[in-house]
Amino acid sequence: MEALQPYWLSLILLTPLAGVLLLLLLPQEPHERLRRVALGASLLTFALSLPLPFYFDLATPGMQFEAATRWIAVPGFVANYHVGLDGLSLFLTLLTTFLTPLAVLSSWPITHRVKWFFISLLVLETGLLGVFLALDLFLFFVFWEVMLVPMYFIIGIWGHERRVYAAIKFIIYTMAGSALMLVAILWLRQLAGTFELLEISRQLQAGLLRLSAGQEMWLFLAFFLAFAIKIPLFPFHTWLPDAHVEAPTAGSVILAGVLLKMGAYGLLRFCLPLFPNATREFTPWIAALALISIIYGALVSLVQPDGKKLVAYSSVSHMGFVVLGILALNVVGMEGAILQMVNHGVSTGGLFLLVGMLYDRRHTHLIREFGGLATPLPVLSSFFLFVVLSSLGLPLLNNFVGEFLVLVGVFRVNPWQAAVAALGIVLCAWYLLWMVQRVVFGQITNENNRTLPDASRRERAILVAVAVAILWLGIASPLFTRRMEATARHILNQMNPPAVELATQAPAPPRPSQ
Amino acid sequence: MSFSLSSLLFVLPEIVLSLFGVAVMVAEPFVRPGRKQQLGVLALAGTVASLAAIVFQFELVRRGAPVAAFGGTVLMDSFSLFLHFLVTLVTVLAILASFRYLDREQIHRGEYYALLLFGTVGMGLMVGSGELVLIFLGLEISSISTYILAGFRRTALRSNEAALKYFLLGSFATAFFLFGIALLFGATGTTILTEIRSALAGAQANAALTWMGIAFLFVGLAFKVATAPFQVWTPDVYEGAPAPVTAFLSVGPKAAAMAAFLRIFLTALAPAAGKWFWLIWVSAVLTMFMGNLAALVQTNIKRMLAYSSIAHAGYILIAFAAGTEYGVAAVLFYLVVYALMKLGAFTVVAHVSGPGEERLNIRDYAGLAAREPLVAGCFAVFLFSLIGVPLTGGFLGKFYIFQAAIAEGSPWLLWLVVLGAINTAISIYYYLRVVIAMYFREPSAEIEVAPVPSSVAFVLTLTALGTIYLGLASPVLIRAAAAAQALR
Amino acid sequence: MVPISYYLVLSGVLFGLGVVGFLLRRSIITIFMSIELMLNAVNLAFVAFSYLHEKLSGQIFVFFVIVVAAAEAAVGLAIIILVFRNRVSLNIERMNLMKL
Amino acid sequence: MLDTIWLIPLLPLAGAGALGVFGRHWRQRAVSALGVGSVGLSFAAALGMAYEFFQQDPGTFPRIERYFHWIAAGDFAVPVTFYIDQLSVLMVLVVTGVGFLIHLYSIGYMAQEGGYYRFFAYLNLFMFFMLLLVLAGNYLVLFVGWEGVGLCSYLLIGFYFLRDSASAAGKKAFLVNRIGDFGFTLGLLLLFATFGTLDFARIFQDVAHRPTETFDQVGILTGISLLLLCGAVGKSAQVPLYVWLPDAMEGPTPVSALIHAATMVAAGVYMVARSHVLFSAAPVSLAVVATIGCITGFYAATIGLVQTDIKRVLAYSTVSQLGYMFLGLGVGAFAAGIFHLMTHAFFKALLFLAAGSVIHALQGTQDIRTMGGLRTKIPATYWTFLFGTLAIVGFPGFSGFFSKDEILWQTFISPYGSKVLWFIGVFAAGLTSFYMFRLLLLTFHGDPRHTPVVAERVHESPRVMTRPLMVLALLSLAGGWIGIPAALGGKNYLEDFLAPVFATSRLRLVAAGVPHTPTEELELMALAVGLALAGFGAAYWMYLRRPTLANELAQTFHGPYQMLLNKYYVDELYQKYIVRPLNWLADRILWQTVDVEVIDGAVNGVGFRARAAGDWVRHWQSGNTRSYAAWVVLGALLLVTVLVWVMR
Amino acid sequence: MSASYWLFFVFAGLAVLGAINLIWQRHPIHSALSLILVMGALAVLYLLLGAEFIAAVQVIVYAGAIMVLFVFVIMLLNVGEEERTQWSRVATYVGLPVALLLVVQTGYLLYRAVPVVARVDPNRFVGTTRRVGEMLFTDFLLPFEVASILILVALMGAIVLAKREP
Repeated sequence: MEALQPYWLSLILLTPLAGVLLLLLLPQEPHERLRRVALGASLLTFALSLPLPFYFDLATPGMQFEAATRWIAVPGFVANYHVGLDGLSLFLTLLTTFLTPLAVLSSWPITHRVKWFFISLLVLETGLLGVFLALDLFLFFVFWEVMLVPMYFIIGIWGHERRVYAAIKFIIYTMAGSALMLVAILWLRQLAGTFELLEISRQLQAGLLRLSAGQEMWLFLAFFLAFAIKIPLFPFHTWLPDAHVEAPTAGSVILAGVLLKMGAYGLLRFCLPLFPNATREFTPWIAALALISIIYGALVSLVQPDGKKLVAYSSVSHMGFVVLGILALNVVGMEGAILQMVNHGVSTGGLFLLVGMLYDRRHTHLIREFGGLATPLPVLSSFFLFVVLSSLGLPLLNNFVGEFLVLVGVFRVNPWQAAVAALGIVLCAWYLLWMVQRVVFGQITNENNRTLPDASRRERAILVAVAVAILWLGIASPLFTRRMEATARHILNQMNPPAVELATQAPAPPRPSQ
Repeated sequence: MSFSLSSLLFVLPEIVLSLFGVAVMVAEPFVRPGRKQQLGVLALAGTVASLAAIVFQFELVRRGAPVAAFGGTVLMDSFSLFLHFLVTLVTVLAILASFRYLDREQIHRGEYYALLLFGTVGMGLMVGSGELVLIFLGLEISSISTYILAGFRRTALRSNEAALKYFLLGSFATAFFLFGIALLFGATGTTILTEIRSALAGAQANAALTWMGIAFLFVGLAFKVATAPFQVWTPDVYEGAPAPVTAFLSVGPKAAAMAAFLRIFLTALAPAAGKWFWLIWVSAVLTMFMGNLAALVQTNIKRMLAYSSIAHAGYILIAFAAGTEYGVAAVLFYLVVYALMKLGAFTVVAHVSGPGEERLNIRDYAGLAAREPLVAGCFAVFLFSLIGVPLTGGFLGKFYIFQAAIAEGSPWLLWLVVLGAINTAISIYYYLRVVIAMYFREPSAEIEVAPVPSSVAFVLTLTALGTIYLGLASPVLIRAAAAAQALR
Repeated sequence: MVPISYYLVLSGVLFGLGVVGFLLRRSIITIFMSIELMLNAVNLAFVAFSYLHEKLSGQIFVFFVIVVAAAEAAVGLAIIILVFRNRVSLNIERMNLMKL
Repeated sequence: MLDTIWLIPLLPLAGAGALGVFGRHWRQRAVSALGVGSVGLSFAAALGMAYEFFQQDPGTFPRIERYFHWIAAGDFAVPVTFYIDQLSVLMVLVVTGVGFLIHLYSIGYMAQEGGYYRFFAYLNLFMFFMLLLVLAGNYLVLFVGWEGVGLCSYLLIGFYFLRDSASAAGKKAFLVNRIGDFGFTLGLLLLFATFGTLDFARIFQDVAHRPTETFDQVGILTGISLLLLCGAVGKSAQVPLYVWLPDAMEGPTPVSALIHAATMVAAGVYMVARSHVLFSAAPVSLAVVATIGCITGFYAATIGLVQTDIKRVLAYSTVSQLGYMFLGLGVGAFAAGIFHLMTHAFFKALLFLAAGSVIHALQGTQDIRTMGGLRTKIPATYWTFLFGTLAIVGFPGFSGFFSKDEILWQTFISPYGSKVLWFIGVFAAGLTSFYMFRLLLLTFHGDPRHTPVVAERVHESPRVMTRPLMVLALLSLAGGWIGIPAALGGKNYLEDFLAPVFATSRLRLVAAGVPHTPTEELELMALAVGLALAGFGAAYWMYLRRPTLANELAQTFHGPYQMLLNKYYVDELYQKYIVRPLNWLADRILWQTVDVEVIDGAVNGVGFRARAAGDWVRHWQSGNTRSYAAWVVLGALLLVTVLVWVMR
Repeated sequence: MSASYWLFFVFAGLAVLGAINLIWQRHPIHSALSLILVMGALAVLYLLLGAEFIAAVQVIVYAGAIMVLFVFVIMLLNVGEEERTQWSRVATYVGLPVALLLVVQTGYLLYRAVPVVARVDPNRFVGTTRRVGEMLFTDFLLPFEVASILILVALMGAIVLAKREP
């Protein structure tokens, strides 16, 4: 492993692409083979990512498993392929590799252009992983944008009735957001002279690079806008319900499970360490948006007639917690936020999987079409309830830990914010349980539901995986938080302005740059 | 100034092309109708030979040959060679893309190829000349060739109209261009760019004449490059011209004119850069917005792509406005990328439009992905590249342009980049409309599938792969950067 | 002695009249002639500047302009003939199949 | 046993896990064996623990068992710890003991129901969480149990999920609890922010040793205790969050017995008692506790007067009794509160189970208006029910008498109590007596009012059900004898036993106390018993002697009667002023207006505007060459003008 | 007022009048004739500026060849008076005022651009055919050759476009 370390992340990045290549070579039929290949590739990726937490050094605040090589080199424009992993990206990477096989498995019912579906999905996986692993701003942006394309196709081709509208809204919304981030990246590059993230933060730390207040503010805002749309924060969230509802199950799972995390990831990776002063300045406003998101998302979820949309809006609410935790700007809140990202990925991913399974049976998401499913579908219903309980923050299940840590972190900074956020938890229980009541319990109101088949083996495999993850995250959270600790502290340290004497210290170890 | 045979080497590509052009003309009567493709092959050979000649010139320059001949009017610098290569390559692809089209439209004639070759000669002169009159002549040759090519579908009213509008407005703009030359000549007493530069720098030149000259030159060049407010002709002409001609037109002459634009403004008019910077700035903004906004509402794909060409000219102007070596490199690189994707896109249009160019509505692309996966796939690549999605040349090109502008350091350029970014966002919508049609929609009616001709497939594959290749890693970028140094 | 500026003014006026003609007239052929008028104005300017700088190159340019004018005339008139044949009209305003 | 105390909660958890995952495929007997067995073992372990506990020197307690870290982030670390002291030992015994009996009873009661395995899985899970709650060594672990029992109550109330009312009631229970937990959560956060830890031991020490003033300047302790109280109010069904408990009767009767009477609702009482250090340091909170308790006790009793569903009457009596416990806690009589908690667990479990037996006998009838005369048909049930009733009304000698009396007496004498509170409490006791006897008389005495079909099939419950009833009846009688007040010449063993737990708080209270004489206590006691007897008399008069009187009274006082019958319309008020407005706000304003119209409208508006702009721009492209030329000329003129004039 | 003034003003006046007539007339043939007048007048002015060769070319090529071509085409197509459409408000209400402004401004600027002291003496600087020819075949050889390509293209284009389909 020692010897392999520099190549490990690249290997993880390339494995889905290898799957893509294999799929390309295969004929359109039979579907079963294509599915197995896709599943194999995604499982292999997952397997490859499993050693990461074990070989991850808890004490290192910086990047591990780093690998760097020159990519584009023109005078004045040097972009590197530079990947690395820290406590922040570690679990997001794992989350991605964990959810993708589930997404693949959940896509068995797809029969239309199967080959291209799985190709898109695997390309998407590489793109997402790249976003979390890239340490070069250029590389980051490339992954950030590129992953939109497969997602766009997934929504647009394999989605539901209003898929076209949803797809275009999704891509324009997010691309418009990142357009300004591109400008900011370039500007930052201009100021720092490099695209290397680590180099830029080193310069900032050492006082070699000083941003004026105005520069910092604009840079921050440009980055923030892109991230806020991805997260999504109120009022930039309206792409999300449409995209989620129209996307096929796998799309929703990845969208909610991983894609939304990119925004929060960006905040942590870029906004906080690079623009600490601007971050502090805008914290009250963003926290206000996060709070609005929490309450607003919850209230709007409450009245959704469409189950998938309900889950989508609940994501808005949950991601509000993540942002709030980040903005607490203390270790507890930040770890809570990171953990909550993972939790939300698993739980909401699970919910989308379940909603998707119901859709596979009835071809509708409308809550009123269901009712009394516990009778024909006991297993599915049990898992449904389980995942809902996890989502509404029952202790010993995953979401509770994240949310509570966030609350602890936030309370320290601003008790009122914590109070409002806690209100969101109450509402969360309301809308989720109400949905459960209408979907799972009661008499069967629609005769079509009486004869539905219970979870198949494939579906059980998916659900068991989700359930195990939920329990594990809920009970053994220190296994996760301990690996985030150094990184969280590091980010916060970076936020404290550089002392002048730091500048006189010996330069940091050489980084691949220029 | 004495004439030596060796100075002919400076115009070797032009000579080659002209000879082949003449050869095509001469051979025309001897080739039976239906086999005119042989003439195309001949022309292709000419362009390939010309490419070889350019490579040879590269080699010469590398070995230290002088870069100027004919009294500084013809240049063989890396800038010129880079663009020579580009415009010739464009011609190669345009010829290939035309084979089947001409058969299909029953307008297969040798003159078509000859005109393409001569047009390339003109463009070569534009990019390789250091003197205004020669540039003007090159411009005229390429313009006149394209006027004719635009009207090549003689029985099609739209084609006629395109030729007519192009011709009238083109000549109109040419007159302005000429007047500009005259005024600059009046101000400085010379038409050689380097001399103009020193005259302007030395401040012996008459200010009013200079400014008027610059203004009129700007009109002429901006017209050819199709930047606002002189872009008006573009959509009509692109729409009406035969699709492969549009492909050629939107790329070759535009690149050549842009090269001339750069060379004139950055070499001769560099001392006045502080002033014309604003012209470029405003023009860039107007161009981007007009192109993108108008493209939003188009239903005719050719016209939509025409507006998109305008918008892209605007992006190019961003780097131009930077005016640095870096900016020029960005322009050059972008021109290459742009050439590939635009050529590819119009080739797709030419192929899909069917006999008589009947199917030009975006709706006609519904279900194309299922009917013709290769064509649709390539088109998607071009469209994504036109948007500027990473891993395509379009992204890297735009990135490079934006970076060049920001690297210049002026806040105005930063704003320009911001506007460019906003425009990129606007543009997503209309490009993706086509993708939606191709991939997300089912065809409204049964359309018989014409097999993709091998030449078209070749062009598409080449341009698509090229587009992606340019987005991955790019020696072309380095070449462009090197070429840009020639202007300083 | 006539000041050179008079010639230049004349050139400018003629050029402008050409522009006006282009804008005013509907007949393609007249419009084309307006363009020729503009070219002539340019020629005058060239000759005048040639005299001003006492450089013969200005006159050479005029020669090339005339060549270009001739070439344009040939092509332009061919296009006009083509258009007229297909549409039996020379009104520029009717040539609006393509718009918006 | 103390070292392996983790076994006590873990056994039921294992049972729950096994039943939940595999139970579906097992036979009923295996399910009962595992479900009851796990709790039985747990009870045995608890007994073992208690034995060991008494062997050891009380000074070594509280003893804290530490296990793994459950949460650790930054300086926020929560290990799983168990806190063993007199209070938790007592609670564990009560919970496992009563729980075991109810499990046993359920074998018979649930035998015919579907989802048998599910029921036992839930019950076992509930035991786990409840034990976790009472054993927890810090507030967060307590919160786990706290929420866990909430979950189980949700699951169990909604056990008959085919009934919409059942699942709605389950949801309501969970949500109302959540509202309380909202406060509780904030209380935890404030606790952590104040003390930097959530450990009982450290917090209590800190409060005990730090001068109160350091907190009270900002009323932090008051804040903390009030927030914690929110949770307790929710869990223990106090005003205004009691609304879930009556609805919770939708669940199977053993569930009502176990969680909505004996254990879970006591969690709030337990928590307040556990946090006595905090509460006693915040007199305002104590006063609030007492007031809420008193109001609840009275308020619920009034509603109980007119209810006709046997379980609902019991439910309101539960709320009312919980009010007494809160009253006790609120006046600083923590031990008394716990005492009542324990006796209440016995007699209320008994009452519910007996009621279950009645329902069982009548094939599901719950309306007491259609009962009557069951005394002879199901004697075992009758006698045990009678024991329970006597206990709850505070008949001298029965357990309820001692505990309730202790509370009332403490209310009377405590510096935190008052005569008013005492009076209301006593009055409520009278009401209790009335409605309990009403219940008893209507159910078992008089003429049978049920339909002949039902009458034919009335039968006594199987032994597996009646035996637990008998055990509980015994406990209801004798359970109070460990706390006979000194005034009656007894010795309050329980108070002495719990004394070390509440030592710190007692110091504070006794210091402020006023001495009273035992005779006074006896007088008051007599008054209370008298009121209880009056209640009995009234019930006897109204329901046996003059059966029409009740209806006449209802006619005469139609308004108040309806109000009571409809539980003061509180549910309707919540529905009308909170739920529906919120729904309306979310639906009409937030979703349909803000989301769809405003934000999406703006987004689409940008798109629309861009297209409109495009439409405008394209109109410059009129297709007319002359216009094009005009643009060119305009451009040229502007260029020249700008270059020559503007930028000179 | 010397003769050169007279000559200048007379022919300049003719040129301007011709130009105005060119744009005034509705029938293309009148315009063509006016244009010939302008060209002729300009030829004289070229002579005044000492551009002999150009003056000759102007008459021979321009007036002689090109304009004949125009007239020929007008006759060939039998073009009548132009149609009186008024579809471009932009051209009328924006274009024309702007064009007039352009005339005024350009005239003014050009007038101011060259000092009035620079006056024309036809004998001082003469572009004789010989000198022009020499220059054309030395310094401007390349453009000259290039011009041939231009002509070739134009020829070919004219044929391609105008010839009737076989």
